[in-house]
Order: sequence, then structure tokens, then C-alpha cells
Amino acid sequence: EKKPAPDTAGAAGSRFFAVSFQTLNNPFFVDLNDGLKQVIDEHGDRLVTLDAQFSSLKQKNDLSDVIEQKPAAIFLNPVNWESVRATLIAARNAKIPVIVVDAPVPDADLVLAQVASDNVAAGRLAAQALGDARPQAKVAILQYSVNKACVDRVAGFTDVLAKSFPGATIIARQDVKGTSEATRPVMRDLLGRFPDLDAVFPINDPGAIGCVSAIDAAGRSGKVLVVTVDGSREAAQFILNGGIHSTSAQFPKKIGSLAAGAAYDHLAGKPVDKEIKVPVTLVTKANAAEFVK
Amino acid sequence: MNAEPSPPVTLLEFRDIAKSFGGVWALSGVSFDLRAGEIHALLGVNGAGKSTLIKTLAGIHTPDVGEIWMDGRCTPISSPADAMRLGVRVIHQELSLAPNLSVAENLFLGREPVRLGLLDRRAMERAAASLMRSLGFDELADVTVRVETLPMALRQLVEIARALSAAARILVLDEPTTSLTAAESAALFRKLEALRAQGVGIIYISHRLGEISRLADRITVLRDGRSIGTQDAAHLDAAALVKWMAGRAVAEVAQRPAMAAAGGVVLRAVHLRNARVRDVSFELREGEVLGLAGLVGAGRTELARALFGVDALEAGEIEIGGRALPHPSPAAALAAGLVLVPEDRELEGLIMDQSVAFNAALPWTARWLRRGSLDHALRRAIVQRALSAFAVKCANADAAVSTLSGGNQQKVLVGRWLESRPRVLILDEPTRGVDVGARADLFGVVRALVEQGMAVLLISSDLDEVLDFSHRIAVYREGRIRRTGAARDFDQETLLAELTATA
Amino acid sequence: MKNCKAILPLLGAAVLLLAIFRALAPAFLSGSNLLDLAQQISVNAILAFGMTLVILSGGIDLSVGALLALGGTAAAAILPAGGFIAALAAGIGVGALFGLGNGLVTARTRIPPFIVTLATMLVARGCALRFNEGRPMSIALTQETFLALGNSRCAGVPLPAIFMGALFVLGSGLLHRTRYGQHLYAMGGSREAARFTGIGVARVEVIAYVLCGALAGVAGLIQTAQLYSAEPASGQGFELNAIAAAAVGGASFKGGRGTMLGTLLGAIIIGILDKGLNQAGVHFSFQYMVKGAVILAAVGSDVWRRKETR
Amino acid sequence: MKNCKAILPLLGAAVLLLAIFRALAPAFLSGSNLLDLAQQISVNAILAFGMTLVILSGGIDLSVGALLALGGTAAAAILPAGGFIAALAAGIGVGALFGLGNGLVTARTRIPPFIVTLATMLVARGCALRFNEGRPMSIALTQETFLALGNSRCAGVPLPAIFMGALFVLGSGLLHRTRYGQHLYAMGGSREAARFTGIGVARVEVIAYVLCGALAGVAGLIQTAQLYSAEPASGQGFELNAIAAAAVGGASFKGGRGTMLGTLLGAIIIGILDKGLNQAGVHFSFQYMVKGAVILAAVGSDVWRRKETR
Ligand SMILES: Nc1ncnc2c1ncn2[C@@H]1O[C@H](COP(=O)(O)OP(=O)(O)OP(=O)(O)O)[C@@H](O)[C@H]1O
Ligand SMILES: Nc1ncnc2c1ncn2[C@@H]1O[C@H](COP(=O)(O)OP(=O)(O)OP(=O)(O)O)[C@@H](O)[C@H]1O
Ligand SMILES: [Mg+2]
Ligand SMILES: [Mg+2]
Repeated sequence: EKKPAPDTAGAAGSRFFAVSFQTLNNPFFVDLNDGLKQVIDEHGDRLVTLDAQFSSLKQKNDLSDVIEQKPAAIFLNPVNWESVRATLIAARNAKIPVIVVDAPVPDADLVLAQVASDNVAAGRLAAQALGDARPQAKVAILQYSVNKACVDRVAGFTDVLAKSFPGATIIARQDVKGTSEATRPVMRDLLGRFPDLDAVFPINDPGAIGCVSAIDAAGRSGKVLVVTVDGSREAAQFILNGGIHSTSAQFPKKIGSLAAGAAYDHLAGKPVDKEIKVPVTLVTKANAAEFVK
Repeated sequence: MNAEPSPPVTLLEFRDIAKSFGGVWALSGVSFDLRAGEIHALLGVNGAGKSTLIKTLAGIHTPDVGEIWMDGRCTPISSPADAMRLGVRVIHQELSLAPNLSVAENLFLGREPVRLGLLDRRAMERAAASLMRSLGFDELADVTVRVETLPMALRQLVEIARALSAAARILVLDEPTTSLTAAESAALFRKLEALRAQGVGIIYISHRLGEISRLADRITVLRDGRSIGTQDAAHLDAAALVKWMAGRAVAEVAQRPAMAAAGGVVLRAVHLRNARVRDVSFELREGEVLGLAGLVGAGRTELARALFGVDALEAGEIEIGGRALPHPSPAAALAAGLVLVPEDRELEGLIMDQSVAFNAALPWTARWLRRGSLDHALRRAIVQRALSAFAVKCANADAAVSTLSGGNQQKVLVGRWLESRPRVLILDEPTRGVDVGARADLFGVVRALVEQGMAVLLISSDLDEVLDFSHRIAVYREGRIRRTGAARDFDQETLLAELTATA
Repeated sequence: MKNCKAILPLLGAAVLLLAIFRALAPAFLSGSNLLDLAQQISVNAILAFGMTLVILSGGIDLSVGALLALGGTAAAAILPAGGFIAALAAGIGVGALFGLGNGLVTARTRIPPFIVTLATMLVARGCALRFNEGRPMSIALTQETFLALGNSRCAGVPLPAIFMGALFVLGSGLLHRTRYGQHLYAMGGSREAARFTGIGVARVEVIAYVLCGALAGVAGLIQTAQLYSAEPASGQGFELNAIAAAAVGGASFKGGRGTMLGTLLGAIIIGILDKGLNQAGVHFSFQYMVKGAVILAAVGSDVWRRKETR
Repeated sequence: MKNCKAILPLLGAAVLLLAIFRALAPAFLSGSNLLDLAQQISVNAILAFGMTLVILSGGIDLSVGALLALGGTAAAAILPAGGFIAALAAGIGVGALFGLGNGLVTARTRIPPFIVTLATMLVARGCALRFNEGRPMSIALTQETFLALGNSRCAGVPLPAIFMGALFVLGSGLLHRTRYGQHLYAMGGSREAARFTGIGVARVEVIAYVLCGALAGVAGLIQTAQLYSAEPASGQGFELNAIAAAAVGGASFKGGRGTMLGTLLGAIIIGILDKGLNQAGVHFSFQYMVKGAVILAAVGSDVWRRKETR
């Protein structure tokens, strides 16, 4: 073997990579996985995908399983950005590079690179869209504070709302896992509790769909503005049909391919940017059709 | 036609039936036949295989070897529904009622009346009530009560009523009278005699030889899973019957222990009172047997439980060996030397899934298990002593106690307490379902202990047993001791009269 | 009627909770809120009806949450090509099929139902995740008939609530007016006794699990329609909620005790609690605690009352 | 010894799985991989030891997952101010305390343990979520002693694995070499019969739940140290994994049957499965299915074997 490739790498075409997601019950991560897989397949290598099902311990155990097998690199989407430290240390000891995707980790020096959407910007875009449409909005935020990406979105969102739209007020915040199933009843009850509630920021698309369902069930279709983050096909459909006002589109496939590219750059001995931010775009009725196809 | 009686019609024939459970042969060659219009008694000591045989007829077990013939044809019976269709009705030894359903629902279980596809509850209850009336079971006039609220005796009547409710060609009764009063038993016997007259074939199993001599036309004896012969009942007297069945001569009456010269009081109950016990006071002396005579349902079991500390007392005091028990509990009672052998051995007595050895050694853990060190030899010795006290019949001490026959289970239950002689032994129905031989063994061992100074409180529904074995008798009715007197001052009739007297 | 007396305390508890939440959140008793309550309860109640059958038989079914997810995803997968009827059949059929598996294994072997249905839960979850790589599958907005299952109203009453009502009536009829119901109670009360009277206990048991699985499929259809998408990972922990509803409603794990009416009230009590705590703005951490306490108190009072009347 | 014969099939199953995964993933039997396996198993095994005690008593404990989370968060909350010992005491103590509650309610009332511990699960989860608004609480890197609980090695063996081994030895001793163990088996076999031999069944039962809760606290400490943070929402579904380990190991839900050795082997089998399926690169949806099938097969063969020898 030539010099630059770290000793864990193996020859091209026989390498394998592993990725662990906090959940695969979200099109975002499935698309991100597709982005990774596409690049890795092109090189003739193999990708093992692991689903942590929102359990940090499972994620740790899953990754220690693959670390034993010495993959060329690990892609990691942490359940909890603090709890992966032991995994990162184990990977460093085994000289396996780790690339964090979508959500950041605090120990930046333990990882090769972090590839993520600009989540703060995504939150900002959502707040801007909401404020433009309804400056006096009474807003509910459905946050998910275990996850750093979600925390960043909310930070960007509240920041813009406070600075640019002083007429808008946040009247409720609830912590809820970002699935339709979990979000729907919570939203339904917020609607019952606050008759004047007229806007909501669920932190992702599945949550937004749960909100739409709850709003329809409460007979308040069209009266409550939903702004969210992700840019999935499903959400775009709802934008066209009026259920959702906007979503800040991320490009998960792009995140995946950039992350895989960074890994191959590193294996080829090239330097890699420590932080790679993938920009986000606002999707509204105007451009939703492009996102449906 | 001449006057000669027509040849008997054979309804049913067992041909060389064998059945094994995990390599152990419960039945290994049983043959006999049942005729229409006879009561055929099936006898044998505990574990002889009577119930197992009956279960092959009821479609619960399928025999490994052998055939069942009915009406001259080989008739395999592979499910209870088959048996039902063939007109076989069985009253099993263990009650088989759904406790959560009403009497009426139990009577019609599996053949509920329907109208337009829907359950016809009213028709069911009407039919059940009229059945109870026709059988004369007046205590069961209300057929809508749930079975679990009924005392044992009434449950047994429900079971009997169910078997009699549909026309049967063959009726099997496996120890049906264990919980019945004399009057109820007599009513049952009259009904059986009527059915016999109608040509029904009846197989009757019981350890009470008095019942056998009253009812049976023919008798078949099982021993170790084999049928060892069939004889006409008329040819046998009681002693011969016992000898044939048990394989040895056995005294039918329990011989009373010799009473040592006035021992001290070991158990004193003073004004005991709780929900079912209403002001009971008595004394029991060393080397004395006090028989607690009462009808089923009189609440004797509740008194025993209160004495042993299983049920709480509302008032009163228990003294053992002169020392009052401040907080009655089984542990305190055992520490003071009071042992209760409960009446329901499957529920309260033994841990059925555990081995014989586990059960025998359990009360004595403090001896063979000390601070984390295990004395295997001592444990083995304790188990050995418990089993040899009564010659328990079991393959080995590691077999689950549930695989033993009822009589042998009872022996384990009593035997394990003899490791250290109790000061007071309370026996609650110690011979329920126990064969004559085992009964004699049991009373023999207890007699020896009594003669060494142990005191016994004997509860039994078998009045003969109480009369023959006790020194004194307490007449117990509705939670109170009505009278206490020397056993020789009572006889069957006077005792029964006192027990049934209304307050 | 005896039955009616048995459920009075439950009715009392429901009314008490309503009164409390009325005080905390004034709009609580509004008509629209109550209709919404009925709709929210429906999924859990339908699961709990099936669970009641299984619990009556003396068993338990941990797989209903996974079967709900599988039923929903199967229907969503069939819907575009196969259409409405095929999707319904797929959703309910797959639930019934796994239920059949649960029933056969439970009836034929002595493996405890807890383990049988735990295994089924894992297998069904795996199957659900086969669809679409585990990502949620959205229902096209053009599938109006299907979406109506979860979102339409009939005379102002949400359709899921109507299904719940209809299934309640059918379930009660099954339990109290058919021989099957009698046999189910009997085998739950004493399997041996039922067997000895010639009842085909295996058949009775299998049917209970099949119905439970099929009802999980129905619940999956409703939830999928409500959420405009089927989530392969959904339904986790739903089995515990369904079991809680049945237990609060007086069903006993020993088998042979329980009614559909009790279970419905159990589901209603749990639903009132969830909704009321949300609307009263109770912190989510306290919501867990209150729910735990209420479940314990409800089952406790039932147990205690039963002991009293013995 | 009889015990040894009873677990031979389990050993066989474990060896078979090892061989299969050896074939699929050549490095599977390497020393470091096996040590890693031991570490991974430890949390589930420790929960399963406690679960075995409760199952032996004839009960079940659904609250262990929530108690694990609560124990971890309590320790993490105490640690900065109170130090190592206080954190340990808090983690284990809170588990034992809730276990005491489980035990007292179960022993004193007739509420089924399934419901009692379901309620405790909710209450404990609510309590855990009180800390830090439900967000993970990180352990400062300076808390080296605490972090060592999850991450250090002693003579090359991970500390969690050593704890697991030590608790296994203690647990086995408790079951087979103390009067308490005899009494637990007796009361699990028949509560009434145990009472009639003078055993204080309530005390025996309460102790089983207390130990189970305390062990959940221990598992919570280990998990927290391993993850460098305590997660109030963690541990969901862990109870089912622990129950599965005990059941695969031959524990019977009727009570009175089961051993620590069996449970350890059960946890090992489940651990091998999880690890092996990952290392063989099996798709996660198939992992669920295989796990379900193996649990069913393991319990099924145990049940079947027992029937044979009867
Ligand atoms: N299910 C079973 N498994 C194993 N052994 C059994 C089973 N049923 C019965 N046996 C054994 O078969 C033998 C016959 O038992 P059975 O119950 O038929 O005796 P029995 O004559 O009815 O005795 P009893 O008078 O005590 O009722 C006994 O040794 C018993 O231990
Ligand atoms: N679980 C119960 N619920 C209600 N009543 C009961 C229950 N168990 C027993 N009883 C009542 O208590 C009374 C005494 O019961 P039991 O039949 O055990 O009396 P006993 O005098 O011990 O009779 P024996 O020992 O001859 O069976 C009965 O009249 C019965 O109705
Ligand atoms: Mg018998
Ligand atoms: Mg009695």
C-alpha cells in the first residue's frame, strides 16, 4: 500500500464504511444514507447502515461492533451529542476517522469533520417566512431538545422572531420527538388550549405533517400557519395544497455525498475541512413544485 | 320368552389399556367391562391409576396401548367432545368448573342454548333452575350466582348436576362425595340407583368402602396400573375387600392412642374471634387428641387457620406451652411448636412444581443452610427421614411432587413435619382422598407421636374417624364450640343430631 | 344488572376527571373538544378491545403496537396500485395473519404468550421496516376515500369515533350474546374445566388472537389515514396503553374477567387524562407521574372493591 | 448436577450462534471482540439478574428501564456537588426506593405486578424528566472515578463486565446458598404453601423488588458512565430485553423456576445475536426478525425439553 492511506483503510473496492443514524424513521436520514451509499457504491466499496432507534446505548454498542471490524471510516449522526464521546475515543484509538453528519458534537477535535445543514439558518428562514406572512402571530414551538440540530433550529428561529418581528409572541413550547405520531396529539391539545394560536414551528417535516393532521381535525384548516424545516417531498405536497406554509429545505443527499467525499479525500491523504456547512433554501408555494417530483 | 333374565348388555370394554407419562407407566394393562344397568366400582390404593384410566375414557388422555370398545366396536376417543358425543359423562376428581361463571352457565358449558344464533340466556337459566329442583338441590335454587362464591360442597353438587343434566349412557364418578354431607351423599346414591334402573352404566370410584358396599354390583381392583380382577360385590365382605385392594390386611378403624396420665396444657385458646370464628375457647393437653366435629362449611378450617396465625384475629389470645403468642403468625406458631397440615394440599400444602426433596426440606432450611454454606448430607438425611416415616412411594426424591398420587402427596405433607416432633399438630381433613392403607399408616404414625406426648387437633368430615381416634370431641357449629365431651359419650347418631341441630 | 354496578366506580372516576379538567381548562367540556376526545381515544380503544379478548383468554398480546405499524405500512404500500379495498384488506389481513401465528403458537405449545407475542412484535416490526427502508410512507392527497377513514365526520362525529362505537357494539355482542363469548370466559376462568366440557379451547384461543391482530390492523389503517402517512416505526409502547385501558376497565390478567364496556371506559379515562393534562398545561414530566398514579389508583380501587364484595 | 444439565441446550445455542457468526464475520471470536461483547451485555445482564428475582417470585417488573434512566440522572445531578460516593448512593438508592414501592404495593394489595410496575415506570420516567427539563446531563470529564465505572479496564477486562460477573456470583449465591433463595423459590412455586411453612412471603417479595430496583440503579450508573451523560429519556424498552434474557434462560412467568446462570446465558445469547447481526452487516429490518425468531426458538425448545422430561 501507498503511504497516505491510514492503516485501517484496506484497498479501494474492498473497504467498508459504517453509518449510524439516531433513527431511520425519517426520510431525511434515509436520503442522507442514499447520498452516502451512492458515492461509496461508485468506489465499489460497502456501507453498513445502523439504526440506533433513539437509544444512545444502542448506538454506542452498534458502533463498538463495527469498530471491532476496522471500517475505513465511520459516519455518525448522534442520538445525543454528548453521549458519543466514548465511541469517538474508541474510534480514535483504533485510528478510524469519524465524520459527523447532520448534528454536531462538542468534541470537535475527536472527529475528522462535521457535515451539516446550517440549522441555525434553517430556523432563521422559517421565522422570516412566518413573520412575513403573519407579523402578529401567536406561535407555538414544538422542540426536540435532546438533538443539537433541532436546538440550533429553534435558536435561529427565536432569534429572528425576537429581533425582526416584535409583534409576534411565542405562547407555548413543548418538547416532542419529531414524528407525526408523537406530534399530532400534542398539537391537537395546544389548539384546544389556545383558541388564538395561529402559527406553529414544528422542528421537522414529519412533525409538521402531524400538525396539519391535528389542525384539520380541529376544524382550523388554513387558520394556523405551519413553518418547518427539512424539505421532504411529502412536505412539498402539503405546501402546494396549502397545509404547510414553508419548509426550509435541507439537502440530505448532498450532506451524504459531501461526507462520503470528505472520507475519500482523507483516505487519499488530502486535507479535509473541519466544518462543512450545507446551505438551506426556503420552500414555499412558489417553488414547491420542484421539490415534489 | 322364558323367565331367565336376558344376558347383560356390555356397554364398554377396556382392553389392555396402557399409558405412560415421561417413561413412567401409570397404566400398564387394564381390562374390564361395564354393563348397562350396573354400578361398577373401581378400587385401588392411591396412585393405582384409577383417575388416569377415567381420563382415557373422557378423551383427556389417549392410551399408548390398548383399545376402548363400545357397543362391540373399537371406539377411539380422542377428545372430550368425542366422549360427550358417545354419551359418556364424567365427574372428575378435581373439580372442573369455571369459577368465574354462574351455576347455570357452568351447567350448560359447551352446549349453550342459542336462538337465532344468539345465546338464549333466559332459556338457559330456566332450564338450570328446573334441573336443580328436579334433583332436589335446594341450596342451588339461585342459578345465577358465580361458582367461585360457593363453598366446596355446593361446587361438587354443581359438578354432579352437570353430569346428570344430559342423558348419559355411561356415567363415571371419581370420588364424588369427598365434600358432601351424609344427607347429600344419600340423595346422590338414590339418584344413582334410579339411573341404574334405567339402564345407565355407572363407574364409581371411592376410598369410602361403606359407599362401595352400599352401591356396587361388581368391583374391579387396580394395582400398580394393572387390573387384578373383577368380582361380584355380593361375594365380598369389608375385610376381604380391603385385603384384596391393598394387598394386605388393614384395620378399618383408626385405633385411639393410649392416653398418658394427665399431661399439662399445651394449647390454650381464649375467646378467639374473627370474621368466621365466633368466640372459641378450649384447651388441649399433652398426649391428647381433640376431635373437632362439624359439618362441611361449619368453619373448622377457619378456626385452624386462626390458631396457626394465617388469618388475623380480632380478639382473643393463643397460648402455646404456657406462653402467649403476642403476634400470631405461621412463623411464630411454628417456632412455638404448633404445626398445621392444611386441607388443600395442592394450594396450601405443597409446592407442586418443586421436587419432593425441596418440599420435604423446606421447613428446615435453618438447619442445613447456614450463612451461605450448604450441608448436603444433612439435607439428604432430613428428606430421607420424612419419606421413610410413611414409606412414600416415589421414583426418586428429585421428582416433582405433582407427579405423586394424592395419597403419597399427603404423606409427604405430614411426614416433613416429623423431623422435629411438634408439640401440637392440627390435622385438617388429613385423609381426604387417601386410601385405606395410607390412612392406617397415617394414624399409626400419629398415634405413636401422641403417645410420646404430642397433642393433636383433628378435623375430619369422616365422623367415624373423629369418634374412633379422639379422646375428646368438640361439637363445632357456626363458628362456635357448642359442647365438649369425652369421645366415648358420643356415637354416630347423637353426634350427627347435635351437628345438624339449628341454633 | 350486575354488569352496570361493576362499572359505576369507573363512570365516577371519568366524571371526576372531567370535572377537574373543566376547572383547570374551561373549554374542556365544549362539544368540539369532547368529539375530539372521542377521536383521539379511538386508536387506543380499538387496540384495547382486541387486547380484552386476549386477556379474557388468560393471555397477553405485546405485538399490537408493531402490528398497527405493519398494518398501516402494508395498506400504504398497496394503496397506490391496488386501491382502497385492497389496502383495507391488506392492513387488516396482515394483522389477522400475525394474530393467527400468535394464537397457533400459544395454543399448541406451552410458550407463554408474553414471549410469543414479544417475538411477534419483533418480527412484525422488522417486516414493517422492510417497506420503503423504514421511512414514513405518505398517502397521496388524492386518496380521498382512504384519508376519510381518519379525518371525515359523519353528522359531526369523527369517523374513527364511529368505528370505535361500532366495534364496541360488535365486541360486546360477541362476548355476551354468543357461545364463543361464553367459551372465552370459561377458558379464561379455567382452561382445564373448559377442555373437560368438550370446548375446543385451542380454537377459542386462536380466534381471540386473530381478532386482536385484525383490530390492530384496523387501528393501523385509522392512524395512517389520520397522519396522512404510515410510519414503520410507529406504535411503540401502544401495547402498554391498550393493556392499561383493559386493566383499568377491570380485566384481570388471570383471565375470565373483563368486559368491553369496562375497557371502553378505561380507554376513555386514559384519554381524558392525556388530553386534560395537555390542555391544563401540566409539565410533561408531571403528566407521566399523574398518569401512573391514576392507573394504579383505578386498578387498585377495582381490586379493593372486588375483595370487599367477596 | 441437575442444574448443569438444564443449561446445556442454552450453552449449545450460544456456541452455535458463535460458530455461525464466526463464519459470517471472521474476526468475531477475537479476544477483543469477545471482551467488547461482555461489556455490551453487562447493562442488560444486570437488569436481567434483578428481573430474575422478581420473576422467580411470580411477578414482573416493567419499571426497570425507567429506573435505569432515573438512577443515572439522579447520580449525574448529585455528582458535581456531592461527589462519587454520594452519586453512587443516589443512583442505587433511588432504584431501591422505587423497588420498595413496587414490592410493598404488590405484596400488600392484589394489584397485579404488571400494573404496579407499569405505574412505577410512568412515575419514575416523570421524575427522571424533572431533571434538566428532560435534556441529557453530561458528566464532567474531571469526574474520572465515576467515568471509570463504565470505561476502565482491569487486567484488560472492561469494568462493566467485571461488575456483571461479580453480581452474577452474588446473585447465584443468594439463590442457591441462602435461606432467602429457598424461600423465594418456594413462594414463587406457591405463595400459599410458602405461607403455611412459616415463610414471611411479603418480606421475601418486597426484597426481590428492592434488589431489582437497586440493580436497575447500578445499570443506570454504568450506562451513564459509558455514555458520559445521563439521559432522562433512555432505557425505553430495556425491560423487555431483560425479560427476554430471563425467559430465554429458562425462567418461568409462573414463578419458582429460573436461575442466574440461565439468565446470564440468555443475556449472552441475545448479546451475541445483536453483535453478530451488526457485524455480519445484516439489514436492520432483518435484525428484528431474526431476534424475534431466536427468542421464540430458545424459549420454545426449553419448554419442549421440560415437557419431555416430565
Ligand atoms: N400428568 C401426569 N404426569 C405424570 N404422572 C402422572 C400424571 N397423571 C398421573 N400420573 C401418575 O400416574 C399414576 C396414577 O395416578 P392416578 O391419579 O390415576 O391415581 P389414582 O388411582 O386416581 O389415585 P388417587 O386415589 O390418589 O386419586 C400415579 O403414580 C401418578 O403419579
Ligand atoms: N372464598 C370464600 N368466599 C366466601 N365464603 C367462603 C369462602 N371460602 C369459604 N367460605 C365459607 O366459609 C365457610 C367455611 O368453609 P369450609 O367449607 O372450608 O368449612 P369447614 O368447616 O372447614 O368445612 P370442611 O373443612 O369440612 O370443608 C363455608 O360456609 C363457606 O361458605
Ligand atoms: Mg384419582
Ligand atoms: Mg375445611
